[in-house]
Amino acid sequence: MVLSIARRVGRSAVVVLLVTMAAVGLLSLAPGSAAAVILGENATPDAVAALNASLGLDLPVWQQYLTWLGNAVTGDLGTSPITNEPVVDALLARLPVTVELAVLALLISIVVSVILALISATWQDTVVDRAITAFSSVLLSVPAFIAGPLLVYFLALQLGWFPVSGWARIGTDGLEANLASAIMPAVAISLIEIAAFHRILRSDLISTLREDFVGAARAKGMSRFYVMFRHVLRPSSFSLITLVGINLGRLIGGTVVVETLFSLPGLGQLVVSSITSRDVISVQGIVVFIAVVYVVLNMLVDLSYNWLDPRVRKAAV
Amino acid sequence: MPALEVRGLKAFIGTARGAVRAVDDVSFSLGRGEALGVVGESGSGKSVMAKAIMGLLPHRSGCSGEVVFEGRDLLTLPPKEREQVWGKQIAMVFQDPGRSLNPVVRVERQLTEGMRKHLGISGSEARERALGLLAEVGVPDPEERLRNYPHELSGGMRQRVMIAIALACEPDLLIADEPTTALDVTVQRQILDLLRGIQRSRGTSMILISHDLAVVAGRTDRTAVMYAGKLAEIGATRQVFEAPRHRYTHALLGAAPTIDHERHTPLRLIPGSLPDPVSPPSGCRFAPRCGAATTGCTDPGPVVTSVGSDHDVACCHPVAAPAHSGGDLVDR
Amino acid sequence: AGGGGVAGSAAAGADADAGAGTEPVQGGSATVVYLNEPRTLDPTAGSNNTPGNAIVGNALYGTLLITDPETGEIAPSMASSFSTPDDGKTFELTLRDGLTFSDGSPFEASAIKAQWERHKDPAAGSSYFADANQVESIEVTSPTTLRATMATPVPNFGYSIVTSGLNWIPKPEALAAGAEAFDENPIGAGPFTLQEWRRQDAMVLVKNPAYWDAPRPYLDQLTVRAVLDASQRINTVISGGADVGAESSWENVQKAKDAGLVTDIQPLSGGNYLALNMRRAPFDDIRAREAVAAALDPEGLNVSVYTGAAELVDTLFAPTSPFRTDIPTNEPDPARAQELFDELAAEGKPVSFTFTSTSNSESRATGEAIQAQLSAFRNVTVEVKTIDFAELRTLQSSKDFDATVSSAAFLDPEPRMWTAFQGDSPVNMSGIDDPQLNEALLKGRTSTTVEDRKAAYTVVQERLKALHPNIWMTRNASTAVSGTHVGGLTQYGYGSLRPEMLWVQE
Amino acid sequence: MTAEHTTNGSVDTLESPGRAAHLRDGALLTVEDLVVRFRTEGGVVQAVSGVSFDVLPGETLGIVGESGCGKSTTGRAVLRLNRPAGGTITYAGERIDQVGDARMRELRRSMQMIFQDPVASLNPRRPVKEIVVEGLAVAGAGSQERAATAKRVLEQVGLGGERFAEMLPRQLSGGQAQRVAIARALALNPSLLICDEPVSALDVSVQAQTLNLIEELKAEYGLTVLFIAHDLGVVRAISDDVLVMYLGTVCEFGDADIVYGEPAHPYTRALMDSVPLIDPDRGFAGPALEGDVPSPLDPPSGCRFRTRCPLARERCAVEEPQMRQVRPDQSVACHFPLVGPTAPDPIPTAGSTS
Amino acid sequence: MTSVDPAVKTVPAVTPSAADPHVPVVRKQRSVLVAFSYVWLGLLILAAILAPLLPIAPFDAAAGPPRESLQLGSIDLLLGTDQLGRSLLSRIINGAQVSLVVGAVAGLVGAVVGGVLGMVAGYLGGRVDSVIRLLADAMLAFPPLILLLALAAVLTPSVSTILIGLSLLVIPTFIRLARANTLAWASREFVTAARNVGAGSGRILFREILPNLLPTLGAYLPIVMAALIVAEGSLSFLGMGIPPPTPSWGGMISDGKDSIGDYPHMVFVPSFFIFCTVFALNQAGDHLRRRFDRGLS
Ligand SMILES: Nc1ncnc2c1ncn2[C@@H]1O[C@H](COP(=O)(O)OP(=O)(O)OP(=O)(O)O)[C@@H](O)[C@H]1O
Ligand SMILES: Nc1ncnc2c1ncn2[C@@H]1O[C@H](COP(=O)(O)OP(=O)(O)OP(=O)(O)O)[C@@H](O)[C@H]1O
Ligand SMILES: [Mg+2]
Ligand SMILES: [Mg+2]
Ligand code: NI
Repeated sequence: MVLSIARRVGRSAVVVLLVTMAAVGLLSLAPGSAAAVILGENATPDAVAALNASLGLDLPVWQQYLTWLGNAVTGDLGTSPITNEPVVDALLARLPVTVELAVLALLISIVVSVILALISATWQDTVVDRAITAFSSVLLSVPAFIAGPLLVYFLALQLGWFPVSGWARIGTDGLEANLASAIMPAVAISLIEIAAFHRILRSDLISTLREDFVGAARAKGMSRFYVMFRHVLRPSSFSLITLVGINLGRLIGGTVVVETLFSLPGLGQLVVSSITSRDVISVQGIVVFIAVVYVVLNMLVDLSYNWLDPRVRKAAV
Repeated sequence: MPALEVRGLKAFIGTARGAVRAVDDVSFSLGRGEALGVVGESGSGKSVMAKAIMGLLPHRSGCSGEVVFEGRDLLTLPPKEREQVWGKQIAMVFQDPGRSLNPVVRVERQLTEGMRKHLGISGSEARERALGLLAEVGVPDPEERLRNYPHELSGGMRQRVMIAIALACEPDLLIADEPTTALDVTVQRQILDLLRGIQRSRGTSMILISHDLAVVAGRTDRTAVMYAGKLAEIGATRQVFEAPRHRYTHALLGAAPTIDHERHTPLRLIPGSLPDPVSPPSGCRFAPRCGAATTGCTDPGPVVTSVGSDHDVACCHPVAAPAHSGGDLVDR
Repeated sequence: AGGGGVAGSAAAGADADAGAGTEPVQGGSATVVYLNEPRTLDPTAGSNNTPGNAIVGNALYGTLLITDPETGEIAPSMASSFSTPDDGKTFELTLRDGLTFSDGSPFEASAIKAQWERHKDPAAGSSYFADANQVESIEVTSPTTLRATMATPVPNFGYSIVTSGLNWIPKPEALAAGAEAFDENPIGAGPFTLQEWRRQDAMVLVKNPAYWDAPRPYLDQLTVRAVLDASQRINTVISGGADVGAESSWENVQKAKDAGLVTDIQPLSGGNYLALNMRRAPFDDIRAREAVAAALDPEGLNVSVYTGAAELVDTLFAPTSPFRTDIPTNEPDPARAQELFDELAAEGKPVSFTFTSTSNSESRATGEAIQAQLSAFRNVTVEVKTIDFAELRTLQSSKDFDATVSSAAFLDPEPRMWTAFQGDSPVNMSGIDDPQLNEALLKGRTSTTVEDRKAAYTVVQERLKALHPNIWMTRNASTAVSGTHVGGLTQYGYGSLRPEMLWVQE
Repeated sequence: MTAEHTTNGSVDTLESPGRAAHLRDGALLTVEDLVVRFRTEGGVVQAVSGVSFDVLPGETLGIVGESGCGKSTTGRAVLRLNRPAGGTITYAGERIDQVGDARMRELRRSMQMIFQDPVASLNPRRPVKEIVVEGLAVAGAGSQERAATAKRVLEQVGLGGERFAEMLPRQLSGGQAQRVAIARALALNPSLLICDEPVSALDVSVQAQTLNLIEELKAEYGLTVLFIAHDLGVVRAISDDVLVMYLGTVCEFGDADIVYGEPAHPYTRALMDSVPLIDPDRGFAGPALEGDVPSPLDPPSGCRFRTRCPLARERCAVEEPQMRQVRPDQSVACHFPLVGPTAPDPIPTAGSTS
Repeated sequence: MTSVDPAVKTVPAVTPSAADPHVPVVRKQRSVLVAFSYVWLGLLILAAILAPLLPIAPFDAAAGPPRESLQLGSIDLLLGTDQLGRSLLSRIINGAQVSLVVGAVAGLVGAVVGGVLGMVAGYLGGRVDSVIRLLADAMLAFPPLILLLALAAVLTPSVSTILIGLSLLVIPTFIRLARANTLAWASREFVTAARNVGAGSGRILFREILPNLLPTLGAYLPIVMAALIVAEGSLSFLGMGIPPPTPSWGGMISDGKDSIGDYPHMVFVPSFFIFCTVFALNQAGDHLRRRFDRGLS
């Protein structure tokens, strides 16, 4: 057990290492440099070179990487040369927004998709099921950048229910304002997820419904809904959990479209601004962070299998 | 009054190719406390019949006829009332105990949920009863077992748990659909003995379904033989096995090697295979494989004929009855 | 008041349709949305214009000088006087008495010297290097006065200050504490002080009680937020999610007007233009430039990109400018254009160029519109290349482009016309270096009478028209919008919103 | 079935050291002390622990035992489809456990296997005519030769005609699929055929067809057959010798008639007794066995059957019984065999239905 | 018993009678949708290929006044015009080229590269598997946005850059899918059977396992393609899409999104096409899966 955990952690470390190397490699190929960004339009090549040297950006890429890595393992992700903000601070400031957004979006999509999938599976192949499936196809083709403006147009401009843009913090603005500012972005993200989740859960539910134990539970006289909830849902949720894990990982780094649209101070915006200003230090920090989150989430997903399926639990002992 | 009376039961299952005529016009009755064995090859419609009686047919299926249980036609019962019958009056034990227990729910819940619903008893009462039931079906260490998940039990234990679940609300009728197919012979033996014992001691009516003739032979009062969705023969177990009249039953008995079969001697064959269940032959469905078939077998086809005090057969050219078994053959 | 002898009566426009009432209300708070967040609060890196972070600079550091909203002339602010005794060779600046930084320390002329010298340092990366570099040396003559000696006489140097970061003076000692510490706690003498800056989210500013111009600022608190997406930005103001917005998009200005918001458009001359890079093919050939100029229809661009809401640069100077002449900037002539395209193609030099666009949607739309218009002609092809922010920053020094959108908008042609079209100017995008033009620009710069300057700029216009280094498109929409409950919507310079003037009615 | 429980006086003298007692010379296949382990997430499963048996050329050895006792694993180990962890396998004088991979690939062709689940052993996406001659294709036979062989072997198993050749496995019934599997084995002209529960998935009627087919082919080609099944009746119908296994170990090995007639191991006896009879009066031949099969992850010490054995004593828990011959053509691994000098009083066998 | 009277060997089938229970027919209606889907995709591909030959306005020049709504009459104005007065119909048809190419090529490249890697990993196991899984994990853990943004910064955005970026995103998914399926198939008895007749690894991998993998990957492909078409749109939104004037559906939506209140057709026309195509691809995927996996697995 200990060994297998150690192996997993080791693997994950290698994954994270590969990811950061790829990030450095990629960005080192991009034209422009942080120094040029700082010095701007009137920069002379000499000034750029001097600033690069003072930032340590004139060294070979691998050397920069190793230095960075050395600091990173001690928890020091460096300071952005562009904003002069420590990367860790920048990350921590953005994290709550992105996490709230991602979690809220996933909650919405899970709740909606589970309900829809239960309905679809229960009344499989009926008009209801077909209608829901068609609806999920519609959702699948509505990307966030179009869902966002639509939501804004109807819910914010026409109805005035939610603020058009901006982020309200729980601490200062209160939970209600916070949720109001998060709800439309979260919904915009969740639409596609709803479709994907519905799809996968529906087919798993249907195959679980064919299992003998479902018939056995019905034969005990348990009602349809009881059986759906108590007996069918849990064994059908493996693929869903996997998908949720992967998507949560991806959303942590990937809510940029709605963050831009709704001007939310999340990781996505930080990513965009860091990349467009060639802030390699910040990008590295974000990449490491997201990769670690991803890896950890995947481990959690694996752990959740244990909880979901006692058979796995036994095997792991 | 019989416990269960099935009249003209048809259960068709819709597939892309058309309706599978899985059970096609089956009638029989089952007395109180009686054990009926149902045998037949794989795909002959045994399970579908059991499910049709329960009302648990899969999606896209149709069912007609009558299933009269305790004076009520189960097929026309509203769903809510049917749920009251399930588990409480009719219980079912399925083929594969590994698959008919929910792998992610503890034994305790699976065992008590039915009791709590039907008997309206509290969790602790249900638990008490569950312990008693487990002891009754011969599960060692019931306390521990309640905490287990199904995969932590052996196959025989799982099947005992299934039986305990079926018995939980003291049903009047127990339908066991191939309850031992997935088990080893020695364990199968234990389960069969257990079922027979329960049926005897509690006076429960029972339908025991199996494709293995031998399983049914010693453990039922009456036996029905199904072929391609139709009832070929039904009668007292002894009569069916000792003096099979339907040509199919006869052939089936001949094809199974027994434990005292002479080695290296060829087995008797039934040529051909089961007909397509979507468009089975008209008349006698066994006719295409039957050596004695004549055109009369397909048109008008056989009718159910009584060949003994408790022995009906649907065959145009029944096998001659051995001298001692008696019963007249009325051939049409 | 005012620049020495300047007759820059770029008249004007407090055309802000009167907002709430007329009597300022004390107290309250307001939210302002603008286009771009600064990367740091060091004013050296700031941009004193609408698309930049004008409001943040004004709030934190105040204004040395402003322009009179009525006349467009340089007016005093923290500097009580700014004058040149010698037609622009030297300038004398006098600070008001008793000015203090927000930490209570006195605001002295030495701070101005220190800050202006930072702008002159290439390593500081100031966008206003060229503006600051006009000053050769600075001498602090007393705690409240200083004398700036110019490299060449620039009688209208005041306009360089009001349209640049030279207008914002931080406390030098605070800057010395390092960039990170300064961003936490920037110290200036402006109407507001920084309470909290949540990057890419909001900047919360609170009233500086020691501000010199009491009872301003009226507001107790000001929240400033960048909204990158243009339509979301105006939607935020329309829906009441923000009280005030800075706008640079004509389409949004139109939306704001339609929604009944208060708008204050800074009446600027010049505007956005398509810069054609004369340093290399195909636009090193005047016929190519002329052909494209004749082919493009600015009105069509306006309709495509701004739903027709934009003001076009019909002639270089705005109607309110004293320098206005009737020289049209564009005379579309499709037949002539085709003729030239064919001619060039026949010579084996077909016009084929790349339009370099930023990832900003208007810029891309402009590129596409140009492409669409030119696709109606034979022998001309346009590609659109999108570059990101980092590349844009280097583009201006590398000049690696064929055509791109640039801007020269101004109240007074000083200093923008010079920096945009003078042969030696480092930010001369098109690379034009025409002796006649240079001479006219110098004349416009050094002359002290309106008439002389007008004459000089008439020559400038004629040369530009003859040489086609650029194709003028739309005027800049340096605009402030606000809900009707907001008063005091005031801009100076090149669209620089003055937060101390704002007030809100309950 | 009572009086013949006589003893064979000289049991012990028949044992020869170094080699399991019951192994014979001249066998085509000899397996000695075979051990197979599987590493699973739950721990190491010793699926086969020290199994020895042999098959004489042209004869049929039936292997019986409860589900999970290691029958399939044994069969597969012979073909090295599962790598043995110990023991020797000698086929026609060659040590299969030691030959190289290339040689093994050749050898496999003369030792063919029919797998437990007929449908699963056919690639669902390849037509029958390709499946049956895959072995020839691997060996590099030309397309004409392959076509001819395919036609021949399919006819042999009663699936002649173009119709079947083009079919995909899912279009076949269970019996037909089993025939295709047999045809595939025949295409390589094997001398040893391992049949792993070839009929357990089939209906009685199809089962009879298949068993008859195997008998016919055996007679025609002189095949040696290893026949694995859990159905005692089926094994009886086809085997010369029979090997009874329990939880990875051999219980009993010997001539089928003798073993069926007078089982020496209590487990063999219990198996015989648990087979339901088609006789409505008898039900079962003997008393029921208590308990369930223990987990292979944690087998009992000593004799593995002792936890369910009605005759178990202390010795059974400490000492693992070795195979020994109790009489010619019958060997058993039991401390207290039912046959031989130590045999207990005959236990009753009749009437056990209630 | 063995001789069968030939007279009754072929027996007429039962005729349904009135007493038969009603069995809901397995709806053929679905296949109408499936047919529609294939027809739609076919027409779309055809239109995209034949775009230059069709009698429609060029996609890069104005065909009418800007922002015209849908109208009958002129074929070019049928779906209205965009902000530059370009015919939306023409842009939709030409945009289909880009959108379909992006979907198909990135999807296929991902499927082929990912499929082969996954298959090799799943079958060979051990070190090879370890390395490939590590690679796939790293690719999955790499924030996709950073990858695309960085690629856009390194290479100038163009169809091929976008193809590279999107393929990179798709590959690990297919590695996982192929690997998991290979593991499942490789443990099937028929693989053992093939080994038993002497087949080597290569043969088993490509003759035995691959044919079984193809339907799964093939069924998944349309869904991935649908996702890619939408993803290309998001790139356009972030300003990293296909450079103008080449139309792509995503880009068209992104162009129109700011005027959604005033000129909704500029968003809804391309959205409708994306929807229909995504829907059709999903239907096709489901249909393929049903077709190939019926009675299997
Ligand atoms: N869900 C279903 N969908 C389609 N056809 C079905 C379904 N269930 C059963 N059938 C068909 O109905 C017929 C009868 O099946 P049934 O399961 O009752 O046979 P059985 O006698 O129980 O066989 P076995 O001994 O294999 O359990 C078969 O032809 C089968 O293919
Ligand atoms: N590949 C494997 N990995 C792990 N354990 C295995 C594997 N194959 C078999 N086993 C285990 O080895 C033991 C013997 O299995 P085997 O398949 O040989 O039994 P069997 O006698 O053929 O049973 P059956 O009658 O069910 O076919 C069982 O406990 C089984 O769980
Ligand atoms: Mg069944
Ligand atoms: Mg086996
Ligand atoms: Ni005996």
